Amino acid sequence: QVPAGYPADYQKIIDGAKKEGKLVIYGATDSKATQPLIKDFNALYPGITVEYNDMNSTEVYNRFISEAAAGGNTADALWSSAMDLQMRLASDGYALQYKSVEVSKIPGWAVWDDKAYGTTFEPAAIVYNKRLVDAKEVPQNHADFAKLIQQPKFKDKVTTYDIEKSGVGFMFMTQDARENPKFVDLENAFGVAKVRVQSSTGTMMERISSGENLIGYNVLGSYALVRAKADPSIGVVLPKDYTLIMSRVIFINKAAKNVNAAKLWMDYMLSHRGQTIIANDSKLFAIRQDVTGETTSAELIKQIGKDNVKPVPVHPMVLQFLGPAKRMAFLKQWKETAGKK
Amino acid sequence: MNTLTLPSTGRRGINWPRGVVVALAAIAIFLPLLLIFYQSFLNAPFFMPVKEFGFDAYRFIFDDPDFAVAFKNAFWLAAGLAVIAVPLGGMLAFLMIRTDLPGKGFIAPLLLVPIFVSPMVMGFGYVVSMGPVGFYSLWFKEILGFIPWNIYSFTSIVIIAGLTHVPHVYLYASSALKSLGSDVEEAARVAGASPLQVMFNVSLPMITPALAYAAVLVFFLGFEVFGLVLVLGDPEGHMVLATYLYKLTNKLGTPSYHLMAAVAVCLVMVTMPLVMVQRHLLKSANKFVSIKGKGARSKAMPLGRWKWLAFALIFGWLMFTIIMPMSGIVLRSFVQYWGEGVNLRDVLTLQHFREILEQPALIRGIVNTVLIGVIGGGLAVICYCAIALAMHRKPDFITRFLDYSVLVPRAVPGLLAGLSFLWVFLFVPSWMDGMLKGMDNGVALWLSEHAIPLLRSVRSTIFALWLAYSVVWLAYGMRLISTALLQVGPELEEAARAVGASRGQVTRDVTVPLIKYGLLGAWLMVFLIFEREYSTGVYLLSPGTEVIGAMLVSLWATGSTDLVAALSFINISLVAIGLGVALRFGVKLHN
Amino acid sequence: MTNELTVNELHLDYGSGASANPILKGVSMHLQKGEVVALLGPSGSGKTTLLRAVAGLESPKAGTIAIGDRNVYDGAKGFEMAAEHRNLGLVFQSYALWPHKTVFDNVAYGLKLRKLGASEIKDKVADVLKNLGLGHLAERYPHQLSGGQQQRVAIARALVYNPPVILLDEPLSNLDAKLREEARAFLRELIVRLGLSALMVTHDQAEAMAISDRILLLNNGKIEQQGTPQSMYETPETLFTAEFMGSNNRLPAKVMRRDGAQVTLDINGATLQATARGAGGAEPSTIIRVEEVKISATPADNAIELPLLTCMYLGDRFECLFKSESGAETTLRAYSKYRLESGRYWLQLPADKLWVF
Amino acid sequence: MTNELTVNELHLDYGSGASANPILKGVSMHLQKGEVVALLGPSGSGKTTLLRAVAGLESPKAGTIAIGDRNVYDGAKGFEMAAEHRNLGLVFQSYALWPHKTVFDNVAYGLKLRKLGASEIKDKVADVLKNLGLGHLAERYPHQLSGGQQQRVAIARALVYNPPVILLDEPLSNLDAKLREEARAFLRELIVRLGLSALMVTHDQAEAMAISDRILLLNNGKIEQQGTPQSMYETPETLFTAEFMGSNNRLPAKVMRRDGAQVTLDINGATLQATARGAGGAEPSTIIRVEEVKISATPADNAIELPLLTCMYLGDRFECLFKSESGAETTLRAYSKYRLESGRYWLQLPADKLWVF
Ligand SMILES: Nc1ncnc2c1ncn2[C@@H]1O[C@H](COP(=O)(O)OP(=O)(O)OP(=O)(O)O)[C@@H](O)[C@H]1O
Ligand SMILES: Nc1ncnc2c1ncn2[C@@H]1O[C@H](COP(=O)(O)OP(=O)(O)OP(=O)(O)O)[C@@H](O)[C@H]1O
Ligand SMILES: [Mg+2]
Ligand SMILES: [Mg+2]
Repeated sequence: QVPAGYPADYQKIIDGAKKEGKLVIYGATDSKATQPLIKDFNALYPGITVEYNDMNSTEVYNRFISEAAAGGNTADALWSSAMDLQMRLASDGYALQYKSVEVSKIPGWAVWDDKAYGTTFEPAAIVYNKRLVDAKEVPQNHADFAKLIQQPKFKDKVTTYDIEKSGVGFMFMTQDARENPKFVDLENAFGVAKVRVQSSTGTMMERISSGENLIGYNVLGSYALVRAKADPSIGVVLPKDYTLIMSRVIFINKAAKNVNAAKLWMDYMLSHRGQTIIANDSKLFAIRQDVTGETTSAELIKQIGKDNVKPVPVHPMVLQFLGPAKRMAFLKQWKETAGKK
Repeated sequence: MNTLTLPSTGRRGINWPRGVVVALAAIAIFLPLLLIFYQSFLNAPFFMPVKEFGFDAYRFIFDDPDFAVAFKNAFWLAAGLAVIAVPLGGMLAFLMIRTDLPGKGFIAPLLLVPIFVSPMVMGFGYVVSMGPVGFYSLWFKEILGFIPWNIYSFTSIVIIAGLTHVPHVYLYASSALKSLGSDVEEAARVAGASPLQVMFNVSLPMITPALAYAAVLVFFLGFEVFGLVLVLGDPEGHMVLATYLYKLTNKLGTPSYHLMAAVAVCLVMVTMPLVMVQRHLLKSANKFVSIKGKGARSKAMPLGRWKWLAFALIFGWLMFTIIMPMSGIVLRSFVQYWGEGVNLRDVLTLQHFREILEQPALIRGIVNTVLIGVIGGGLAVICYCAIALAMHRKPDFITRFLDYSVLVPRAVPGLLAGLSFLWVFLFVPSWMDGMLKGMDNGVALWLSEHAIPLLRSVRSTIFALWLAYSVVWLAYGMRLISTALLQVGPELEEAARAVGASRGQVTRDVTVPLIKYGLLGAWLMVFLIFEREYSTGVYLLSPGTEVIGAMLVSLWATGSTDLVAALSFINISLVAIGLGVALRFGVKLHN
Repeated sequence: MTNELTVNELHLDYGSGASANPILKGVSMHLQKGEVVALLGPSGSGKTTLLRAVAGLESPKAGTIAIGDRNVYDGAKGFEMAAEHRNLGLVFQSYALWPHKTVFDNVAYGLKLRKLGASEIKDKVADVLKNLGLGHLAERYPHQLSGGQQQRVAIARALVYNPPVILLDEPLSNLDAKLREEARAFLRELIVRLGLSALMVTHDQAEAMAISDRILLLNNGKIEQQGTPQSMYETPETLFTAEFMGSNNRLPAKVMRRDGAQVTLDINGATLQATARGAGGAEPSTIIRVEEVKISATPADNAIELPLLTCMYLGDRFECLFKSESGAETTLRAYSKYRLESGRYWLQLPADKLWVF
Repeated sequence: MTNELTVNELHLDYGSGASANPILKGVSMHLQKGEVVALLGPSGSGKTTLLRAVAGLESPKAGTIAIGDRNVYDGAKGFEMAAEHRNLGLVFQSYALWPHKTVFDNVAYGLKLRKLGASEIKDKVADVLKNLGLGHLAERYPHQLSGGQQQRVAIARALVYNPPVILLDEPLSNLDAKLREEARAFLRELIVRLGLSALMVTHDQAEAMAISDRILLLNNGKIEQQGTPQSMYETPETLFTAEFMGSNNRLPAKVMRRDGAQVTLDINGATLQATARGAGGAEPSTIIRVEEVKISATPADNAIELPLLTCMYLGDRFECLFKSESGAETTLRAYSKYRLESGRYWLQLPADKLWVF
């Protein structure tokens, strides 16, 4: 049962995967979001047990390189939101080169060298407390945001990622520095507001919801929207001038034991069927434009305009800032202007 | 009549069981530490083909101003924690064990709460209840017009850490007090000392050894405090060594093991002298503290007019360290959202519990946690018991060596300890494999065919997790058991030897049955600790072996604070029920 | 003379409710100024408990305790003074010295609590230590002292603040047999010299007799008899007292005739005269002190004839055991200055010392 | 007769290296079959240590120990047999009964270790328990027994496998004064009846004399003197032995003339004849046993005249204290059957009992 439109020799991969009967994935996406995907994958290809290891992105990295070096059992595929760490592994030669059958449906920036593929399209959003922030005050773009948070009301009540601790936060902020011509203003505004930094999305949103903080910057939109559904205190805006987009990167371990199953999984994730689940059940924003729904790239682009969407490319260039010297310089500058206490 | 002689065994000389126990313990303790030590002198992960030997890592961290800040903070945190927890723990023990304090019955089990609730959850509870918009804070704001505290300040963190570690000290102090004859205290009372004076002039000075041990232990735990600082330290950017390690990962883009290892080595180096100081204290203190006394007889000391003051103080402590944060957690688990301007009655929900029940992984996590606590805890107690017996009444080099060793693993932050255990499970088999490849005798072949795959597969079982937990908490568990062992009169064992029992038989037939209740108590305590532990296990978890501690962290990271609260609530309730049952069936809290 | 200590109808239970275990069952006693009273009794009779109740370390159920004219416990009013306010001196059997304090600090502690000036404390402590022959040991720690020295430190500690009454719980029982004899003479002399009133617990009747002006014999939570050592030893009112106060021979005698205090007995066929003592129970018991039995090689008055079994050497005398070959088993112990040759002897049992209870 | 136990030149230190503290300094002794030997000495003299070394619970430094003809320790060869293989019976001062086993199990344990059949064990245990009068207590736990019963269980446990030698460490010291006297007679009788060889530690010379065939007096890690109770008491060779074995008066005497064993003394102006004993040191000491002093109201031979200070009642006799008013302080204790009236008395000190060391 080769899916429609796949080449005929795809059956070989399916047969191989069936024989392997197992697939090990290390992922940084929580299992609640992954569960529907696995269920559907199993429905499509019964007989392949998917062993999904839920950890944080640093753990994915640490565990994988240690295991790879020891030559023991390790993951067949790695799927993580830490684009930089994923690209580092991929460009260090841990990734298998495999041209997905779905590659044509994925934007070019989301595929690198047929090794690493972006799977989601998650915006960096501004999140605010609906009870305590007036609808009129809600900023619609970066300049407004910078202006707003300098008001006394927001002193000590603005939050964002601690970019020294959070990889995602760091990545967004460096992209901001490139995309935003007035980044220095933004940094200064943070300094005026005495921004409170957090190491995870969860703490940020909890504090915004409770009113301890009023507004949060660069919060991962996918999580924020899910939360906003259940929590009427949470409001989410995507900045109209430009919105940064992050994509969860998947690649197959070059030394994978269950390489066929891994290929099958990757193709499935990028397929229309998989992307629909990602969008509608996992709420992680489908990257494929042919998937429709609330949490899809198509919908996002419709809202903000094609030109204002600024995806972080799945490309070793995200590693630019991984060079220790550059990284330290950026952190130092950030701390001196925005993070000063 | 003829003398009945023993069946001759002829075996004499080396004490094999002891040798095996000591060797295994030494391997379990030092193998991971050696890896860390080795790693700290490289400039890349030790398993990478390209690496250089050198002091880069040390140079880097010593140049890094953050390290200095983190180190200073960690030191103050640990010192402050000890300064708060040790006297309070000692006083609490005195009040609980020796006096007619009202409400002892319900205070005793409550005291255990901070031991089994993960500090991260605790911190979160404080945020919900006493944070800037916490409900106690808002309440105070209504009355006073301002909030009289700032839960995020470093001082608050130190105070909270100190107060939540009071029970650890309490455990040691109370078992020391129990084995101390009360006649010395009565002598002081008859001489005219009030209960307060008795406590400060007699009881506490006499249990100095136990307090010194507890002080060193909580100092170690102070260096290791992570969850609390993670939750409460972020908003104002307070950093300690454990969170600095976390930061290091991101600082250079990729995790930098050599830096983490260097930090860990620094920690071990700092704590080593401390262990020595404590050993010295113990030695000189032991000299003149004679724990004898007729024991049994003691009437609770009447506190008189101090009674209600003492009760109020303890109640205040319970309020602050248990009731306030716990009520925060409970509340959070039953509401959709909360905060300034929210009427809690409108947002009550059971949704979070429903969600948890829907997730098989979470349920499995609960089951696993209970299992690792109950079964793993039991096994750990057996191992601790074996080690304690290896040290029992053998004042020789090996005992001293073990005595120093057991504390060392606790000096390494849990996360790194977990990582080094992962390395052990990964690389030891592959090195052995490499070595065996060179030889081709039968034994080597058999080993590489059977033993090595076994070693490899161990890693992904819950055994790996258990081993890591057991080693990290070795000092804690050992002390519980050796206190029990101390109470076994040597002549009971000597009597058995005199009638012809070998060492092994003495241990089996006399020593172990006599510390039965001590072991049960230790089991309970180890259960509680394993229940909350997570950082050590992060790298050793795999699907099917998840535990609540780790799940809480990952839920926290993805923003499901509601689930964190609900899961904690379930976990705390389960443990509380289990505790209740255990206590009902006569397990003593401590010997 | 005034009573320094008065105990009235004291009742004390261990445990409460259904599991209550009565230990003291109505004990009354008093201690006069300058008097040394020994609390004597078998193990478990409640001696320590009574002492501790007086000190305030146990809570009685009913009765009263007064020290001088201060009421310190009154069961009816539910009043109980805390131990630290009773101002008594207490010496524990285990000494209970504070191991972390020097001898000086051990002794000085009670004075410090009474807020005396440093120089005054120094003088007083030096004084009492000198008095007890411990002057040169002030800087030592308890573990550096011998048992006898420790005991004296414990006494010094209890004396230093001049309590009206000093309570001692088997103060000598931790000492060597040899030391004990010296210590009891020393203790008696000290108490008398300092004019103290003392209540001392012991289970050794020889010690009690040697040291005290008056003995209270406790039996199972009640006072069995009290009086001077001599009256207790020589005119016991009960069998229990008679047996407890000395070494006795118990004889399987049949009462043949009673005539007031005069009793005629049949022992192993011999007819003897004896004296009735006490209230007289259903089953009369006949006893005589070992030292009252006189050994005679020739027939004697009021005597029974028995063969010698063995002689035990006691140093200053021999303890000889006589045992009948058959019939009701009669054994008799008697002291002799010399080792006796085996054979049959007449054991004379003076009628006024052969007691029937 | 064969030696059941032989100890030769045993040396033992506590600690090692610089901090080594010699406890036994060359002790030699033996124990013959069927003999009861008491190890007597003041506290800290090393009695327990010697016993424990024999049992194999302490490691000596040099010397030899043999049980029967098995060498169990040989310092020269570095051989040391483990305690469990020595096959001795050991009774601890604290009894050391295993609280988690019943009386039966406590006693049976040694047999179980010797792999006897269940029924055989049952018989043997029942037998020994009956022998010790514990038959009905087999199912009790130690804490349900009285002190005396516990002591007998401890003995039963040590006897049940018929060890060639049984070692007892102050087996009676935990008992009440009253009970102790009975127990020592029982113990002696039991050992003799079962034909055991026993080595028993005690610090009470009266107990040692009453119970043993031979006494070893230990002083500071060395054997001071050994012999039968009578020879130890009556012909001590050293001052230490003389003082330890009985109650003595020590007199401030000046030696005026020595003539072989005959010594002429000057005590407070009076001239007395005395006997020299032992090796004779630089500073002669003069002692006499309390019971050898004879009180006379009229002038007597070889006597000194002293005023009576006080009489202490001891029950069966009085202990009277005489003290000179002035000059060299002379105090003398003597026994009297009756309370003496105050006044001056002549205290007769028989020349053969007045010893000069
Ligand atoms: N804490 C307690 N709980 C219950 N019963 C007790 C307690 N302490 C003592 N007893 C009991 O009280 C009784 C009296 O004890 P107490 O110590 O007063 O006796 P004693 O005359 O001092 O004996 P000894 O000579 O052995 O010291 C004993 O039967 C003892 O078992
Ligand atoms: N474990 C030890 N370490 C160092 N010295 C010890 C130890 N045990 C005993 N000693 C010392 O050894 C000496 C002899 O002790 P031992 O117990 O043999 O005396 P003892 O004659 O049995 O006295 P007692 O009559 O008090 O039981 C004492 O001075 C004691 O202080
Ligand atoms: Mg008592
Ligand atoms: Mg001893």
